[in-house]
Amino acid sequence: MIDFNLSVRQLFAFVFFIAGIYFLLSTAVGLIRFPNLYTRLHAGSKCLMAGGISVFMGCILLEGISFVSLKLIVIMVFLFITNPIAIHVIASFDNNYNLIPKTYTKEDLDK
Amino acid sequence: MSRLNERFTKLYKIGLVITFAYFLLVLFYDIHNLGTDRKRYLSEHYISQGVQETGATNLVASVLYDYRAFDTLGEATMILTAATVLAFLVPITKATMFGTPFKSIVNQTVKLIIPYIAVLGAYLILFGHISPGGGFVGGVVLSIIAILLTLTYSVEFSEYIFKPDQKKFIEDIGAIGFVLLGLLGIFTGSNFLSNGQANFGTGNAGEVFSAGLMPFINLMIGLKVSAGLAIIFNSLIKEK
Amino acid sequence: MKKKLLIFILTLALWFVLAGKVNIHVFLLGAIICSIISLMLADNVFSFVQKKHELKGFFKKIYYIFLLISSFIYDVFISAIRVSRHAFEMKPSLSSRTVRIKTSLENLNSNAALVNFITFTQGSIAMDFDHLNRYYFIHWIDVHGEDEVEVKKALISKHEHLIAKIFD
Amino acid sequence: MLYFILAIVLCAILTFYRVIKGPSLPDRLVAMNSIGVMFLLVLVLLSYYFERKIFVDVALVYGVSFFINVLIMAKYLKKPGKGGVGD
Repeated sequence: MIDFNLSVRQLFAFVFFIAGIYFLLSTAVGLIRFPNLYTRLHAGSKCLMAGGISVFMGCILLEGISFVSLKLIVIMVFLFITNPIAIHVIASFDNNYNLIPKTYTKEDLDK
Repeated sequence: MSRLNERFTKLYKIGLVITFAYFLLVLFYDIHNLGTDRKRYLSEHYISQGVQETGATNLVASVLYDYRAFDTLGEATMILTAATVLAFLVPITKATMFGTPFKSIVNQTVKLIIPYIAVLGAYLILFGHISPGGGFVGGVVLSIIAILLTLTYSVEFSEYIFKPDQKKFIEDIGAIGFVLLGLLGIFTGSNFLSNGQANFGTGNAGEVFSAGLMPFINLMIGLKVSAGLAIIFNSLIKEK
Repeated sequence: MKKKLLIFILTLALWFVLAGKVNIHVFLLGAIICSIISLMLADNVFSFVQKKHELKGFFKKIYYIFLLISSFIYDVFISAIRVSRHAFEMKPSLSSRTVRIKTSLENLNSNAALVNFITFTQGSIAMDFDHLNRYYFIHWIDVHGEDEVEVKKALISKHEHLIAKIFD
Repeated sequence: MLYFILAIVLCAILTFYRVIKGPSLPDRLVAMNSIGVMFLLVLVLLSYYFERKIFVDVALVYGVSFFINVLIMAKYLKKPGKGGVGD
């Protein structure tokens, strides 16, 4: 019974790991192929965090309920809080100092 | 004549490199075949007997704070010297920071993560003998609080919360306390900074209060490194 | 006082998680350190809890926080799948635009929380924030028609109501 | 477990192309940020590979110090003398 339970848990954990590696690969490909800075920021924030969440979820499934999985949850929450701030700092710097010519028109601003 | 001179200097450099390489090769060969008797290596003794003699499960901590503690005293004094010299060399008391100012969103987030960093630094310092980490790493993490306040708000706000005199005082406590803890070994009749030999009650390996003087030495080094790095960063970032 | 007590409980829980064992020595050491931290940092630095909040309302908010986190993780995965589909196309068909949106949130904490939501929800990044007029500058990655604009504005306002129930 | 670690390292090497080529400084900063988070995941997976769960503490410290790194680099992107950005 215990052996069966462990193997099912390992199977789900490996599914999570493979999903995480798909998201991380899409991050790398998106950073190379996207044409603009802001679209690269999209690839660098969302796909990266989705990959991170799925890798952490796989680790927690392998570990079970213990103090180590609580520590992993602490790291995950810390990444949740800090990564959008880092992306926002880069984006707001770029918006203020006009590094790349802005692409929006007057119609978009009035909405 | 000049062409011959150039060729001679080039040959001279190549010869220097070759002789140095040969010297290193001989030295490496000798070190590698130092002796077939494996008992002569000191690391064997540290690995096999270190946990029983010192009571710390982190072997790096047992080498740093017990066997080679006198070395660590010199390393820690280096930070004190660097902070003092920088405080003398940079006499500007009121200066502006260049660089882009952050929005208020960053300030609100920094407020949220400051207690987390404080608890993490305290854990790294006090659990230095039974987990990876120790005084140096914990001190760096504690000094990040002052660095974050300097970055997001300003130099003035950071020096309003942690006063420069208080930081100096904490660093002096760390420096003097380290030496006083080392003198305790002499009073019990053994060497300076000896921990495991002097029978300070090593306790059960793996508990919080074990390994004799090692948690206190960790605490002193953590206070010293955190205050010293905060002073160094604050005095280097002021510019005019 | 209420602020200090709440920070003391939160940091003590974090201390037990980091220490990895529950013991009388660990509890005594953690109580000393967490009291020092809450005494030093509560007034000057950490102003997360307002004084007008009741203790009874705090337990009611846990339900909303759970709702918020679950919707957060769901949104991250949905938006990551959409962006990764763009990355593996033969020709990336992106039609990005920048929009200005006015918010009704007044607290600074709730504004900072909304930035996390905008950055992780469906294809949008918070570029900038205007203090005086309370405008967000938002960049969207794929908006093809006028109908999608209204749908996405409704999505952002849904998150805004959830945040307003917790912080304000 | 080793193959997952190698796959994440391969993703980090692919991302390093943007650090070298990137036309402006913020491009490089975004690529560097994503490389840092990928290596944090590698550190967590290595503690499972060596079966020593206590190495998760290293990932904790690395996450804190990495966030400070990105903030300092983003603060000093602008050169003090000029109005624009030096590449």
